[in-house]
Amino acid sequence: MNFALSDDHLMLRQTARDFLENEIDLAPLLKPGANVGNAGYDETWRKMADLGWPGLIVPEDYGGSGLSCLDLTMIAGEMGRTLAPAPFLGTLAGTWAILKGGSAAQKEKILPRVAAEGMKLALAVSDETGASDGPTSDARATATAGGFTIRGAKYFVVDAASADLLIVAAEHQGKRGLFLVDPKQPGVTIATLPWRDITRQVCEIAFADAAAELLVADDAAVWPWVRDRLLLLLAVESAAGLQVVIETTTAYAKERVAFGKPIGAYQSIKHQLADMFSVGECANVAVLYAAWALSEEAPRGPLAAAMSKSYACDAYVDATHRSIQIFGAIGFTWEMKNHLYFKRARANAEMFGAPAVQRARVIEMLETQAA
Amino acid sequence: MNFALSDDHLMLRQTARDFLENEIDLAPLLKPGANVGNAGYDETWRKMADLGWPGLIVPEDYGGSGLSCLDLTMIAGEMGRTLAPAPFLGTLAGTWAILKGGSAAQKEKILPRVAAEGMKLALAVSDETGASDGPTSDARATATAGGFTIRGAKYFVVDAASADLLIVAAEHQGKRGLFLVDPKQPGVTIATLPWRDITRQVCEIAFADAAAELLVADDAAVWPWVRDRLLLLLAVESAAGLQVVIETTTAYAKERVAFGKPIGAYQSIKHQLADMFSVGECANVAVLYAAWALSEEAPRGPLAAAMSKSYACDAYVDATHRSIQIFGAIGFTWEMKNHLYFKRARANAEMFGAPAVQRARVIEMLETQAA
Amino acid sequence: MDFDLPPDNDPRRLEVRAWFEARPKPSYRQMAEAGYVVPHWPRPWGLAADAELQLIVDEEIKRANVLAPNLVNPVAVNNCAQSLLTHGTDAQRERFLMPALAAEEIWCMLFSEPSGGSDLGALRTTARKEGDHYVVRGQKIWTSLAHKAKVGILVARTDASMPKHSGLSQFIIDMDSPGITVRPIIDMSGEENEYNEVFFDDVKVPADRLLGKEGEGWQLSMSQLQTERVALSKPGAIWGGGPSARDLVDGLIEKGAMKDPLLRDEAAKLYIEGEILRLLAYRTLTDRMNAKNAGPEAAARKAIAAPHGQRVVDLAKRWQGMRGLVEGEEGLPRPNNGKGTFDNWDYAFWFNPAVTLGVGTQEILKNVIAERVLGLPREKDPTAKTPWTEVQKPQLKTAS
Amino acid sequence: MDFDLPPDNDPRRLEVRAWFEARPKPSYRQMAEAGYVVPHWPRPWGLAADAELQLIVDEEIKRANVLAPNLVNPVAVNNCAQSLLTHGTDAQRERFLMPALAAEEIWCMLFSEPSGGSDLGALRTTARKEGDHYVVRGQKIWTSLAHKAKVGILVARTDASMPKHSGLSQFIIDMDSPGITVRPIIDMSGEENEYNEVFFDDVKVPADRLLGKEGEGWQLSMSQLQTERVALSKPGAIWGGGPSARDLVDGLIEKGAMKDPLLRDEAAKLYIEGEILRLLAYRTLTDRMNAKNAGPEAAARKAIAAPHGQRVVDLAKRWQGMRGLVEGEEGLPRPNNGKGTFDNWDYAFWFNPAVTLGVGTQEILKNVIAERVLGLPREKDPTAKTPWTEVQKPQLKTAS
Repeated sequence: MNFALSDDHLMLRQTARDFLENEIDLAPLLKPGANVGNAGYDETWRKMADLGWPGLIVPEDYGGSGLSCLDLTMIAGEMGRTLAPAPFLGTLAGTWAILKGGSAAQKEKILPRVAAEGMKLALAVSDETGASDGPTSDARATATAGGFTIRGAKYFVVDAASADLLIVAAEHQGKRGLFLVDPKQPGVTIATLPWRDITRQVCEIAFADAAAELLVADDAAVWPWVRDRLLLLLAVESAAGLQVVIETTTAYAKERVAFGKPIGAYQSIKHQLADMFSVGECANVAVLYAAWALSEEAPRGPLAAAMSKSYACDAYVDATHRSIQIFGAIGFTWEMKNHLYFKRARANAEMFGAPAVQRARVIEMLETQAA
Repeated sequence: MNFALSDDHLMLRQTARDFLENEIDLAPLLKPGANVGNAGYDETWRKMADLGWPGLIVPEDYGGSGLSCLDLTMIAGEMGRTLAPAPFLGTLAGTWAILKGGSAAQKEKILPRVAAEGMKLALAVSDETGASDGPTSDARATATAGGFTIRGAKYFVVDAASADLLIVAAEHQGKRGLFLVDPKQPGVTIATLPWRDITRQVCEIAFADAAAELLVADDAAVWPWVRDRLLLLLAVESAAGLQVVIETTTAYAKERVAFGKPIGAYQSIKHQLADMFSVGECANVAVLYAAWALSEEAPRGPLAAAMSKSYACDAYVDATHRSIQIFGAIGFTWEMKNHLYFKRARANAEMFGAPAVQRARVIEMLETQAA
Repeated sequence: MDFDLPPDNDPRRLEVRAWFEARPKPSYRQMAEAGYVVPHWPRPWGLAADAELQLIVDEEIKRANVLAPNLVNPVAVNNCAQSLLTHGTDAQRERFLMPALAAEEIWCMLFSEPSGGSDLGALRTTARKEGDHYVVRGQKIWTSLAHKAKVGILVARTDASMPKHSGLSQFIIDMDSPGITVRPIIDMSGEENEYNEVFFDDVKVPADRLLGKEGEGWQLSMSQLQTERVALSKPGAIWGGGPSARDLVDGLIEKGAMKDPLLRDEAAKLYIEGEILRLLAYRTLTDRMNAKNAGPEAAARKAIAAPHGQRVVDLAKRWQGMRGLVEGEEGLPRPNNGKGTFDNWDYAFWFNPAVTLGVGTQEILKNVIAERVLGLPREKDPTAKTPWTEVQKPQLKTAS
Repeated sequence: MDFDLPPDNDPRRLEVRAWFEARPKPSYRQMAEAGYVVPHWPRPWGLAADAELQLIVDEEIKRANVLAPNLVNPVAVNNCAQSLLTHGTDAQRERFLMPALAAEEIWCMLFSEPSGGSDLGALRTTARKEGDHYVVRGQKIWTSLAHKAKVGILVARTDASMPKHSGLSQFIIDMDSPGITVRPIIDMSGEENEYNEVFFDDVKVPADRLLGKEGEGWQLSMSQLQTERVALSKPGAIWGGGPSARDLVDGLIEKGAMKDPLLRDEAAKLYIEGEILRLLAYRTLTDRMNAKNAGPEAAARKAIAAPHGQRVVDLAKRWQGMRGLVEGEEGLPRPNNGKGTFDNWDYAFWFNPAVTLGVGTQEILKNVIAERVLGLPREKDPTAKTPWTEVQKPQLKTAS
């Protein structure tokens, strides 16, 4: 046993950190009226493509790096630290769906393009309520001569507007299937939502008999596997963002003076930061364990993923709020980064099942084990 | 409108405080192995009888003082401050049941004896799970020539062992009725429980065809009215005990020195005490409003009672725990009073519906209003 | 003790109601002259009203569907005008009071600074006496209404050789004076709200605009921050305004959301706390009525109200799930028919972190309770007694 | 990274297992001589074991169903014996180590005082040198095992003219020396637990029982309080022992209590936190294995473990409702087959307030994290540099 990160992992993380701290500039988002359109989504993606990041989890046979969940965590964490705006989550989600659900031919057709050309994907699973676990869906697929057409809508789809290919969950014959849909066809209308977390592109999609190709007829065996990885990804982002919040808030508390002392000399601030730090350590280890468990396809993987999502997101939401409090009025202004982290935290918490939802799942899984 | 206590109320409270601070000595309970048997239950009751306290809420027509819930609060609060061990709660509960449910003849028979002779009552409503709202019950009544007999058991009955007369909830013809039972008959066996709150006598009663007299055949119109008053009583005790905890803990924090300063000079202790104080103010006003609303039989009375029970008990439980923390190791020993307040707080919280149960009731009542 | 409010047939209430019924759309000038803007003031400005009459006037103004004067010109009515009454010169009262009460001249408070915040005594804006006027130089921040205000009440340092609190003075400023620049602040909600930065670039202020005496600036400012006009402040989430726990519960019931037991329990906790906050406000009011100073429950109410409000809007937002992240998605029906700035669940949520910021943060509030109410040892400001010039030597930022 | 524990077929594990299989009921003397009591010590006492081997030994001792030596003689094995190894004289090592490791002589730690508590440096027990011995006078409290102990490690003040931390020294005491009185403390659970008050009435201690040098008492005590034998501490509610969140969830599922969504959510939170505490313990272990000092996560674990445990037993108790107030009503099945002192839900609950008391309260732990890990300004002890005789002048109580 060894719980320390290997040198390879540390190096992977350092490389990602050097790149992102260099490339990611959130300044344009801190100008009045800024939105995700100003986030430099595409440019950043191009640069990531030069590093081969689109293919991180694409198996080497398809020209990717074939990274495990644990390896990926090293890079995803840095994405979370910098709030890097790019179609990273969407492409990962799509890749996982194809890896788990796609035919050999489909993998052959798509994955090399993801790895080599930085083809962008998006996974459309959520319905109007934000529920993503199916089996119901706001979209229906109908078989046609050439394949399928999809009618209906999907909601809260991350990275849809920038995607080159959509993977869409739609009902067909009482089951929820996954379908490949070309977004660049008349039957597909994509609207980017005025999402509060302006470092992320979140969209609504309307399908008017859009042509589609079947990926898998029943996603019951595919979606849970993909969802576990998405939960991990959000947990990783959150735990890493939390670290930045702790670091910046601690630094601020040391230099900022009130009533003749640095505010960090007041016990109430000290203890708040100590709490944030302790919870941060917990989030880190929860995330690493989940990443390891999913990498190993360990039986506890899904449990660990749900636990890490619940814990890390709650901790992130709490810390980003406290951070604004400790910064004081200035931390409440648009021109500071505090609110970007606050909004990312709030959004991550809700995606693919809020912390309380994950906790209910945790007990369900334990009950099943016990039974 | 005037939210201040009248001079009469203030005087009533002061009289009670002078008496109880004088009479109540918990020292015997702070000796190793002490239990409620050492609490001086009966002696204290005799002294209270000299002051006419047994008849506080007995109408003047029956020789009592006819106090309102608000008046009673002045005295009940002082009972809570001093944890005064005496059959006070049981006798009040029984009196309320008879007032609301008894016939003129029964009132005539019993209430004057309560007021004049300090006759002790106990109300047996809870079943084995501690549920007290019925309609089901662990005891059944059967009609006989002379009246009724009761078979079964009641649980968590406050002041039963010292009672001269029991009011017992028992099922009869599908309804829960209330019956008068003489505890001094062979068919009644009363066991005092090893209750953690040793300032209170809590018992289990077994009935083997005990002779009983019907008070009311269906307590659906009686018990809720009585329960609201019991909830208030527990809230009053708790809010008042909370005050003592705040006072003693604050005093201790001023004199106790650590690392060269009084511990009360450390912000973490200051803020904990400030929180306790603020919550204490909230508990006080919640209790006073509920007392007023029940006195006025105002429509919001039952809501106010549930709110005050939920809030005051949660606050009491939290503060008594913190108090032990702030006192440090010494506050954890049997010879200090801290644990008596802690245990009273835990017990009050559970009686007649825990805080979470009361909160669920609060929303139900609001839903009914809204509907 | 009696928790009932003055009844409908209360004669004083009937008189006020009659006045408003006679004037369907009264001007604030009319209301000011009738004494309904500051009823607790002496005549001619007010009615020398006791707290109950003040309450009646509040309720009748609401009933007449007139926006309360203290919402139109809050700084004047709630905070600063009283200082002119007590410390102003006849000329100052003559010139400024009635236009302020009639809401013909909006006021703003020029207190907080980027380097200052809760440590107001550390402010850096200076006012240099030059013959018959002062020259003001510096920057203020979080000045609400500065963009609308004709008059500003400024606190600035007139004597840096004195300790931090002793060298301050107050001035009545024409906001259109040359050298004043007002810049709105965009907060994290993305809205251009009523807060501003105000820059003073050698602004000339006539000496007769000094309020009170030189060196009285600290005391004046503190009293203005304290001044709480007696009012049945409804415990709205944002500084008493905006949605309340009652609105939350009504809304969630209406939406059928209470089936979720977790949400149900959280909502109940908030409802109970909200009702208690109302009662504490009544208590404070009663104390005033009985001519006592607001009791400790007033401090307790402040300490609890802010985080309470934050939890109210947080629960409403979490109930929305993903949908709540979409800008403009309010989820629950607007409270108070959307009258006030914060009567919008979505805006109230994204604004809520501000509630525990600014002058009197939670930490300071708790210190006040611990020290002044419970009598625990006081936190010392090592710079309190030092001449400001000395304190300034090591250039340090100061906290907001 | 690898979260798997050393496998069953690990050669080192097999060797240890063989030893225990050859000796079904080993004496602690046998185990001590085999090096299994303090495997991380150098030979002859230990095996100079790395953390993994320590872990293996722990697990195999458990598997052999032998009560762990560090539970039989905790003070010696976990805290103090190591100081004899490093600072003791040959004679002291010769006389005391083996009997301690063999659990033939139980040890106790004579540190806390009624006036002392977390501020150990403020202790008042004095040891006065008189020729070839010291005379000890004073009182200790919260001494676990004092009633069973043959040997006590005492810290006392040998030089009051020095500042509080500098005038202290340690001694190895015969607990049966004339003048020592041990009185058990009854805690709020009503149980006569393992804590005692110990009174020293001019107790003679031979000079050769001084541990280390005069004035080294503070450093020795600190290191003894820190010493944490590497162990997979299971996150039991009471200092790692007693019921864990896993036991809570297993029990509640078994009882069919999880239908209540509020309880379900609370239980889930505790379960998650409990699992995280296990992982943090692994992390610390790994750091030791990689010959690093325990990282910051060790401090974090401590800060979180104590309140976590209190919430675990609190939820179990609340779930019982009224029944939980009856003495002896455990509600949930006993964890660890009721082996340990705290493997009883009812006792664990009524004992739980102690978990955040005593040396290293939560406040101090948070200060440590804030100051040593995050580098925030340090809290100053105004009396730290003053000669103790001066500090004592105003007779003040000191906090526990």
